[in-house]
Amino acid sequence: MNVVVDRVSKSYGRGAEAREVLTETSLTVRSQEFVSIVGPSGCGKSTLLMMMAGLLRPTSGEIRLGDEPVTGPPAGLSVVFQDYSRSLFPWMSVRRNLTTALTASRLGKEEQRSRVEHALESVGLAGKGEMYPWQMSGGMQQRVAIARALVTEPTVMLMDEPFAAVDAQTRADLEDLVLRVRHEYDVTVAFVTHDIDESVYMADRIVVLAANPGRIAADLTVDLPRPRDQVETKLDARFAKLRSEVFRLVMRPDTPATT
Amino acid sequence: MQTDHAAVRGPDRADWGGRAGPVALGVTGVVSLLLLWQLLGSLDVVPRSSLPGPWSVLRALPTILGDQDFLAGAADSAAATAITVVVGSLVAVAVGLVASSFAFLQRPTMVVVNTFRSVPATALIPIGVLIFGLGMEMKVSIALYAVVWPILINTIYGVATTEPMRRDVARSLRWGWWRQQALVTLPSALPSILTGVRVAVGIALVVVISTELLGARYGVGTVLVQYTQASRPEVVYAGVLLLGTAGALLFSALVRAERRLVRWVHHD
Amino acid sequence: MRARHASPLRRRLAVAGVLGLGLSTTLAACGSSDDDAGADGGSLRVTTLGLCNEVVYWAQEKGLFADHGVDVELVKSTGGAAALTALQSGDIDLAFANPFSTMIAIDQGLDLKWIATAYETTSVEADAANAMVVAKDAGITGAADLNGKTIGVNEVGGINQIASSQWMKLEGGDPSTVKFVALPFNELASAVASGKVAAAQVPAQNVDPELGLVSLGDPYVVAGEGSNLVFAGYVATGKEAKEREKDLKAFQDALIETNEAFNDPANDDERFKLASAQCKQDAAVLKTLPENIYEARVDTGALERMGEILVGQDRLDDPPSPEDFVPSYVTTK
Amino acid sequence: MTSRTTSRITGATMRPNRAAIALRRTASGVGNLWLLALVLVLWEIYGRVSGSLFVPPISRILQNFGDVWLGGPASHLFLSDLFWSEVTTSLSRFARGWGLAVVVGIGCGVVLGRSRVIAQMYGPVVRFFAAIPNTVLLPIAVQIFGVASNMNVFLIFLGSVWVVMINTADGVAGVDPMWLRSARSLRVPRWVLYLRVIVPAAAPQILAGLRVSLGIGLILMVISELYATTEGLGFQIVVAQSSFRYLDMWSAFVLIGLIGIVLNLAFGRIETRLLRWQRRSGLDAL
Repeated sequence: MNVVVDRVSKSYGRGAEAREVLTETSLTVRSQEFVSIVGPSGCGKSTLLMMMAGLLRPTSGEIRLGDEPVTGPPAGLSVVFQDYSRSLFPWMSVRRNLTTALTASRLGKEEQRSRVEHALESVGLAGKGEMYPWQMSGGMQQRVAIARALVTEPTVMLMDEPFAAVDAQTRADLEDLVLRVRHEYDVTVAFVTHDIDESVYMADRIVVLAANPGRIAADLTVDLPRPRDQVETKLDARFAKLRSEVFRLVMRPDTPATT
Repeated sequence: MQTDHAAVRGPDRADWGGRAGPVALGVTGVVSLLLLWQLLGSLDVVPRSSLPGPWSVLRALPTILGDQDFLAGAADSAAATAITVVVGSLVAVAVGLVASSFAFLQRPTMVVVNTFRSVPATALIPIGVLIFGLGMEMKVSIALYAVVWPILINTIYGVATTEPMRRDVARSLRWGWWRQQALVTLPSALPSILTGVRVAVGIALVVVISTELLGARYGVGTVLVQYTQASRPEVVYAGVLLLGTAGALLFSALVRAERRLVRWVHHD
Repeated sequence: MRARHASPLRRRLAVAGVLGLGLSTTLAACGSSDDDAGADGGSLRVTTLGLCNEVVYWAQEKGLFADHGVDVELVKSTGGAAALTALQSGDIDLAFANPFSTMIAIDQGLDLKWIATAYETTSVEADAANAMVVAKDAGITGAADLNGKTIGVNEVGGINQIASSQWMKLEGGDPSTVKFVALPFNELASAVASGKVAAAQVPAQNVDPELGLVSLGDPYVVAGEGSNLVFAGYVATGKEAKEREKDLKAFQDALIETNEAFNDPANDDERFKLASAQCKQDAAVLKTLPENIYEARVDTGALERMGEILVGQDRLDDPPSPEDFVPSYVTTK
Repeated sequence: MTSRTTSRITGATMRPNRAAIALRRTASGVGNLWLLALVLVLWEIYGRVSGSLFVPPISRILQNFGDVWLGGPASHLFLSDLFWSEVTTSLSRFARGWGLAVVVGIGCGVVLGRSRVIAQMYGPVVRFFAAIPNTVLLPIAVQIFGVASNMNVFLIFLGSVWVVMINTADGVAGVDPMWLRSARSLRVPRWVLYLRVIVPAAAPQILAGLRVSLGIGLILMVISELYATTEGLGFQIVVAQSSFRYLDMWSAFVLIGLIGIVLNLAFGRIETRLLRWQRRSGLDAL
């Protein structure tokens, strides 16, 4: 299912104090696609994602999931937040965290159980359902967050700088994990990150935002082959070229392309 | 996103009551309660002799406000409360800092605290009268007994939750005990201590008035007992009304002062 | 703890130290300014209950204490038991209390002396100042009907409960089957009227026919068995009674003189006006209220009989003999 | 701080011998009693030296405590008949009053914490009631409930409900909005949002309020029995006072203290269990 962002603006505050974070932005994330959204801090990339999730209202414009306008968190769409310690519910076991995500779906007990087991297995946490988030490392907790997003079998998954808080090693593991489950669950992904390597490595397409006010600076297609590999892909010349192009767009959007 | 968080998160704690806010809403709340009170009277749930209607109580306000005994008593009760809170805070914070900065004292102190705080202060009034008589000393000592525990617990709690890294910084700077207490431990524990003090002010007020109802020589409570004995409940409730209002205002003032004092906490 | 006061304070500090973990340090700060007047001379601190008809107000107002050479300071207290307890702290010198509680306290080892009487109860039903009230339509006509019921009094184990028990016993009821419950004075009558309690011992003016209440009689008249009983008076510790003989004697003499004035109807207007200011009650209302007998001289015979009542109710093994707890210099009847 | 690491290890990897843990706990528990013992010894010395009738040495109080409250048959757990009649009466009043306060306090507190409008309407009223000494409401309570247990239950309820309400409202208003956002994105039904997210997230502060209210409830359990009742612990204290039996009075205090300790311990256990997700350092013992 496509996610359509149609001339969306967002500002905070009112009257003279109003501050525009995002201006007249349009973007379509096509079904099954993996789109990275990058940009300098303050460019409104997280705001854009939260609006796509139905958690923030655009000041003007419209967001649609398929043909339906998004007015609140829509069914078939799930979000992985940046800060797992504040998005997972620490008072619930891992299993409880996942079943809570299913309360809206009205599934039978048995169906719920098998969905939870499947999701846990997909993120490599089979058998860890009785643990509590606080008993786990950061990487494991973010896996739980991903499993919780997958358990509803969404068509669209939005990820908001999901790996910002984990170490480099874990980060690489999680990146590959996301690429794998994306296929397993046939899910469309919009992925906000401030890490340029990551945006290139993961995506089919990169949307670069510029700041003050936030707007789309460029929309690049990633023509790297799949499946991707942390070592091989990053050695590819096209990776290096894309990487420096994105870097230039993010850091110095006003200088012309070198090649 | 960051700014968005701040906007949602910033003002929360205690905000539900702290701000004077739209006064109209507050007035609506109070009025709706007065109506309920009136209704309670009209339905004869409680006889007038025990709970007079709101109007007769409001009419009795000038009587009690014009009563020199009441005003003097109020001053006396307020003084007792103030002394209790100040002295209690100083003692409890000092004891709390010492008790929690030496590992061998920490748990034993909590055992003592938990043992003694379980005995309700107001039950000790007769003992207080035995030892201290009917004056200010008795009121203050009983109220102190009630007030010390919450402040002490909050101090120990606050010290225990001090970020260990800050203490390491102090240690690496080779600060002495006093300096470490003054510059690291106390500021870290301050929010928790202030919460304890706020709770203590409420407890002190209630306990002081209880000692007056059950024995003491002067004070608001003593005057209320006299009006009770004279079978003038509307005056008694006018007094209660004033007490509750004073308490509520005090609470709001404390919340505001507290927020100002520990403003830095939110920027942690 | 730098206070270097007289010994009572130091004793208090020690206690406080035990009670509350260094609470003691604080007492130096809130320390006593008013309590060391102590044994030799100084003003005599006397408790009052803030009742309308307390004679001490008149004596103070008219300067009768000063005339007799004693300086009296009136101190409010909220109950007789609290006053007796406060005596022990040295915070007051004379407690306004009732003889039953005093005798029980003496039995428990407190050293107390009866210095002067304030009121006696009457032996004539027509003059009754107290009443045992019941609801008119409750079908209770005598003490026996109250067996197994709940009776309201102002204080558990206080003088009114003891008198009520005695009344029941003498009127053919069985007080051991009764539950006594304490309620504030002003709530007692309405508690009977609304059926919360079956009966209550109240001041006679509370027998309000509009509430549907009737009196079964004055328990004190019955308990006195033809004589007056002592209702309330002034109590000092044994130590004070010995050391301040002159002041205490003067105090009683001043009360005796006051009672002469009180018993003279010519003074009524003035006395009710004064009382009204003291107890926050209307003077016009006060005039209509039945009163106890004003008597400052001590009726040792009555005290003896009251001791016997306590023994009869198993509250004492041996009644204290009046010679022991009424000092020899006190004027008796 | 140590307990944090142990619980983490036990939870995640290994389960050490339970008996050994229990033994170590008991040992450290006894080790923590020395300060209390010191205080009691000082009391004993004071009581003996002063020879005061009013502050008897602790040994005499304990002896009297044994006489009055213990000494029953084994089938009664060695507790006296008086204990069973008075303490069960008082505790059942406490349980009903406090239980009601917990339910109503949390319920209303959640509403106050979630709705700004209601908070502004009734916040001041709540604080007004929290500031009134409950003893002055006794006459009303007697008029409504009569001379019966319900009167005590009502006073205990009224005394403890406000703290619960204020703390709950505070806690609910301060719930990390990320959790709420997270729950919203999961499209959880309203009851799940309240029961499984908001209340547990506010639990630390709610429980702090419950702990304070537990103390207040105990105080009111005693105070409400000083008047208008014919049984219960408070009533026993009044009887002891009016007949100047100071030893009885002190041993009643000891009993109330013990009840307080037991209730606080039990509450502490429940609290640690409910809050084990919240990693606090070194606070388990508090």
